[in-house]
Amino acid sequence: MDLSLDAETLSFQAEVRAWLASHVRSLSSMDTAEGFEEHRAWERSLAAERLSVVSWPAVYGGREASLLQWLVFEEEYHASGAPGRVSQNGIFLLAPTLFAHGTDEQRARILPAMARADEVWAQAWSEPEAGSDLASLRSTATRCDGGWLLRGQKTWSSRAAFADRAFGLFRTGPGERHRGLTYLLFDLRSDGVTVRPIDQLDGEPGFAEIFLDDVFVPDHDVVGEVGDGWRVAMSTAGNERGLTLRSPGRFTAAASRLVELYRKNPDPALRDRVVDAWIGAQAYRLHTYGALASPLSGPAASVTKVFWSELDVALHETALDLLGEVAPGWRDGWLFSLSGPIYAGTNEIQRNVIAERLLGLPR
Amino acid sequence: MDLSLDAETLSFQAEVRAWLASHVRSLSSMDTAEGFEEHRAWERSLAAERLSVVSWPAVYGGREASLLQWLVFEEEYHASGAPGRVSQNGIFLLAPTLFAHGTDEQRARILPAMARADEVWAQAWSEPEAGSDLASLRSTATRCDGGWLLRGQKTWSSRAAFADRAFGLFRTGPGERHRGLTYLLFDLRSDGVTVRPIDQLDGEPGFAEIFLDDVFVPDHDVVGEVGDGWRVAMSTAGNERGLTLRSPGRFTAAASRLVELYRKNPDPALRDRVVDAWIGAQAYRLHTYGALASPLSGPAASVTKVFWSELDVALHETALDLLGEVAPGWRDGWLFSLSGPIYAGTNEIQRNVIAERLLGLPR
Amino acid sequence: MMFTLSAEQTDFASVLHDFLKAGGTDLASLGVDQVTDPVDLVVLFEEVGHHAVAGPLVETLAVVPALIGSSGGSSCSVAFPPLLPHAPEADRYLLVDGDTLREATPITELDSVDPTRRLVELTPGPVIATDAPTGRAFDLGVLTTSAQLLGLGRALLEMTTEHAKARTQFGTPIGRFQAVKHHLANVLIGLELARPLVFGAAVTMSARDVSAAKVATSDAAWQAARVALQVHGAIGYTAEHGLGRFLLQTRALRTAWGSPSMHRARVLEAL
Amino acid sequence: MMFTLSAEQTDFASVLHDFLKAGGTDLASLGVDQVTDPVDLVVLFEEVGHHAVAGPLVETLAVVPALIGSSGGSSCSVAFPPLLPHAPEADRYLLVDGDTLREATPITELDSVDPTRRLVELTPGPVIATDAPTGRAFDLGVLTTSAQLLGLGRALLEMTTEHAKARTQFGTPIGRFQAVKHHLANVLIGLELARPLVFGAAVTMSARDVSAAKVATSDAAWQAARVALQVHGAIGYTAEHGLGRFLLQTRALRTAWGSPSMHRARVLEAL
Repeated sequence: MDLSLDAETLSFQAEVRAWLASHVRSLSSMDTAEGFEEHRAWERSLAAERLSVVSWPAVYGGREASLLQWLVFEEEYHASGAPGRVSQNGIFLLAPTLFAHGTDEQRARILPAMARADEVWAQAWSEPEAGSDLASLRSTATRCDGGWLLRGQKTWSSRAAFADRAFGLFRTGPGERHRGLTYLLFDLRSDGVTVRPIDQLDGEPGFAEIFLDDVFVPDHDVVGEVGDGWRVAMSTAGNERGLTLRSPGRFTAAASRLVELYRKNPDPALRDRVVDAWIGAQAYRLHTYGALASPLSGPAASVTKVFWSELDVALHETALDLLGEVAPGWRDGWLFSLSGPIYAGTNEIQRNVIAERLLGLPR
Repeated sequence: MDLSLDAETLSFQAEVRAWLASHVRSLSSMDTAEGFEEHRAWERSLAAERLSVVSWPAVYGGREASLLQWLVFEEEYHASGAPGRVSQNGIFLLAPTLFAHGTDEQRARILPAMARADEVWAQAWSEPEAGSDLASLRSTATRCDGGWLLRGQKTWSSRAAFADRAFGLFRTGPGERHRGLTYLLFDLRSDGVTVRPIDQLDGEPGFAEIFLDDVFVPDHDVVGEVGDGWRVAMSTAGNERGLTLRSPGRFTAAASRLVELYRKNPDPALRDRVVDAWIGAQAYRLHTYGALASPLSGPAASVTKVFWSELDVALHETALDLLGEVAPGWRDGWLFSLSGPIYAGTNEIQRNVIAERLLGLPR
Repeated sequence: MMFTLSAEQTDFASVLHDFLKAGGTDLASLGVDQVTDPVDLVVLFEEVGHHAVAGPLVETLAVVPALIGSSGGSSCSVAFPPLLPHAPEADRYLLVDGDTLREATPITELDSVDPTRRLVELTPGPVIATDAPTGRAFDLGVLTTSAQLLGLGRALLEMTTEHAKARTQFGTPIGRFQAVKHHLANVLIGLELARPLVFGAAVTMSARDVSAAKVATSDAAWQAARVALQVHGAIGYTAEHGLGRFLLQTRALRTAWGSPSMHRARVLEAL
Repeated sequence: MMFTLSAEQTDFASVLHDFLKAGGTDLASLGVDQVTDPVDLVVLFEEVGHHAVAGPLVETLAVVPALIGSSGGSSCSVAFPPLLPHAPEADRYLLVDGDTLREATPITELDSVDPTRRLVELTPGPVIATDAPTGRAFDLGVLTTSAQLLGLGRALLEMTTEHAKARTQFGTPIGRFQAVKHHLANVLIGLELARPLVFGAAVTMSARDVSAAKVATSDAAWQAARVALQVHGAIGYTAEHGLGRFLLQTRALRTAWGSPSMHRARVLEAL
């Protein structure tokens, strides 16, 4: 066993650290129209250095960085206090699906624009009656000349208020639940699309409802086979739960901030919670290093999803308990942390998955 | 609202406190043959002062004390460090059943002997295949001349290793699960009874298996109607979960000991757990005072059962975390606390009861 | 010994509940400014919490009257630095320094965890009194905040239980899943055992008991809020759903009038 | 960067597991007294815990060899007062005082939480060395105890999972109940995330990382023990069932080689 970084990774780390140190600045909330464009511009500045998608092939705007280098990038990124990634749903949820199931044409058309944030993607998974139970989707795509017509309603679409395009599952054929679904991409500015922003607890429209009324999707925006959407989407779901969406660097950076906060507001009765947040972030970091040899997928990703989401809540709760009613700099992160045990499959569902698929308990 | 004690109760409290102060002494473990008889003698000394069953009618050996006075007695009893009650299964589980469902003859024959510990009772509820699922009992009672013949096996019978008599449910008729059960009393020294003590984690035989091979029970030892045993037993189960078996005085006394322990071994990181144990015991005490007007039963008793059993574990765990590997005076109580969330219906079952019967969630 | 509410107190709770449920806002019309007995104040503030009524009611109806006899009809607020350095927004401000009571003026608005509970820093003005009963006033603030938390927790449990019965996923009401049942059972247990501590504290008004009530209600109500959000899922995370108002108020009151940690220290000191 | 076990290390774990599972006791026959690399020691002690092997193995195989080069074939024990004032029973005793190492003799047996782990107080004897590497020896004790806790937790999870599949109540395996599933999932999560901390600490051997590993494994293994007892029910509470041995050893090791609280303090100090 060896935890040291090779020379190439050390040099990459130094480059990233230096670039971030001289470029990071504070932006308005990405859940406002103005802040969204500020974040798009930030993504473009990252892309100009080939830092927006470091692990992708060079042809799409990346550096073909190793997974280890990607982790190092994330640690540096979060430690620097750099802005949230407005392109994250595209980069972390859609792109892996395109790498696995897309065509060369789709990759060439979609990925470079995503890397430069020329197109920002929203997810369109949930529907009002299908939250944890994603297989009960009802929105449809009906065959038409040269493509498909979407009808129905999606909800809890993160970023949809200001994004350009979206991806989701639609019923295209007979069959119940997991059968007869197709993975489709659509333009949020197409005719027939109505986006209604939903204000979150923090008062900002972090997600939206999308109403679809005969929205045209050309054939080249079907991902994978028609009717095979469930299988195609599940690779994305694994990524959402697994390491890509919540890289350890986010938590090690937050834990360090918490330790600093504790030093300024020491309360011995809260010491253990502070230390446990740091230990938890470190555990997740090392666990991810251990997974580099054989990346997590499926039920193993459920283990980390429960862990990081509850770590995140505990960490932010501790900060608020240290600070009391006036918690500048922590409130937004705290509110966001509360959504962690819910989205990407509630932690209750994840625990079922762990018990049934990793421990073999009966369904 | 008023938390003050009336003059009569204050005088009773003073009498109990004074008597205990001059009589309490340390006994051997009641889970040894010798200690069992020491505890029987202690019960007799209590009975001589009419202090073994203060709330019972005078004719059976009690003082007709109010529920409030009983609570005060328990607080004094536990605060004094007096011995555990070897008669508790009879007093707290069987006696309420006899008051509710027994005949005058049964009460006159059984209760005074119980109050004086001339007869110490064991419970014989569980069977190897029926733990939480008590309705799946298999042991039978078959009609014979003048009574019944018991066959089968009981297990986890507390006190059975050294006790005189036992009570339990047996199948007497057709019907599945809750139907066709009868509540019967039997002599642990009858022909056909084999008692095999089971060593607990602490190395002492706190419970036993009872093998029954055509054990005769006369008709006068049927409690309630033949075939009505489930309903008869459930009143006892409520008592087991409710306040009678675990009076608040036990926890307020233990919490005070924990606070003393903390003052000798102060560790600021454990402060909150110490204070929470004290607050929890106080909450349970006040909750019980509030229930005096309308005693708890059924699902409301499930609320307190979960609460006191988890309080007890947390309290003893905190003591062990303060003391480390060498925990004189706390180890036995700690081991016993671990059984609390299991016996008298696991806390998982109790939470189902709370959700379904108090909150009305679907079964 | 009679540790249950009187018929009058139960009726008062019902009247308050019906009034607030029907959208009533002018609590003074119910004579709440005449309430001074601590047990009655607990009854009042449990319903205030039960309906997540916003505003400096603890200060106006419980604390300031204990300091100066009456709040005189306008909304009042008060700070007890260094423990409570800031105060919720109101028409009139007081500042406590030991046993000395002063008028005060707001200077800066602070970034509150609950946007409906605006907080200000105060600068001291003229002295009103030098021997004010500040200890009892502080404890009344803690006590009524505990009662409010109890009511908030109860409301959160009620709305979440209803949601769990109505919302179906995987073809069944989610309230049938054992995980949801156990979450809600835990909330009920926490609130049920916190409640007698609040009334017990109202009877004794000792620092120990008032602080114990605050600790228990802070934990029980916040557990109720966490479970409420988790069981509601994304819908509970929207500003449109009522849950958010209860959740944010609970989070703010958990550390208002002294953090759980401070109150645990106070309990230990008194043991 | 290669944060996985080598094939040799995986093989070593298998050999140990098969040997102990078959009832083997003479660990020396497998050459365990030659193991000095911290990662290899973790592999060894995870299996020691996995089979709840009793005796002063941490002291004999990891700590004393780090202090004096070899334990010379007999079982050894060591105390580090005031932090570790007593020592598990063995043939030979050492006592650490700063960098000074002494022989020692047992005087009193103490009342241990785990009866199979007999503890004694020591009285100092002749000085053996005045510049012993006591810091590293202590950290090796903490590290290998963490590894043992990880193995104990894994065994408890395994036996409880098997029990949940086999035991039926209410006409169904209890492992089908969501409450049981979630208990066991939580155990798995705790152990899975504690594990890399132990190996990470073996790589760096820093006080911070060793203490973090001890904190995480103490909590994860004890959670495994609590869930194991709760899911087994009364059967797990008997001396006859194997569970008790694992549970008591876990409870003892949780506070052995420094309590979780002490190790959290050490982590914070190093941050």
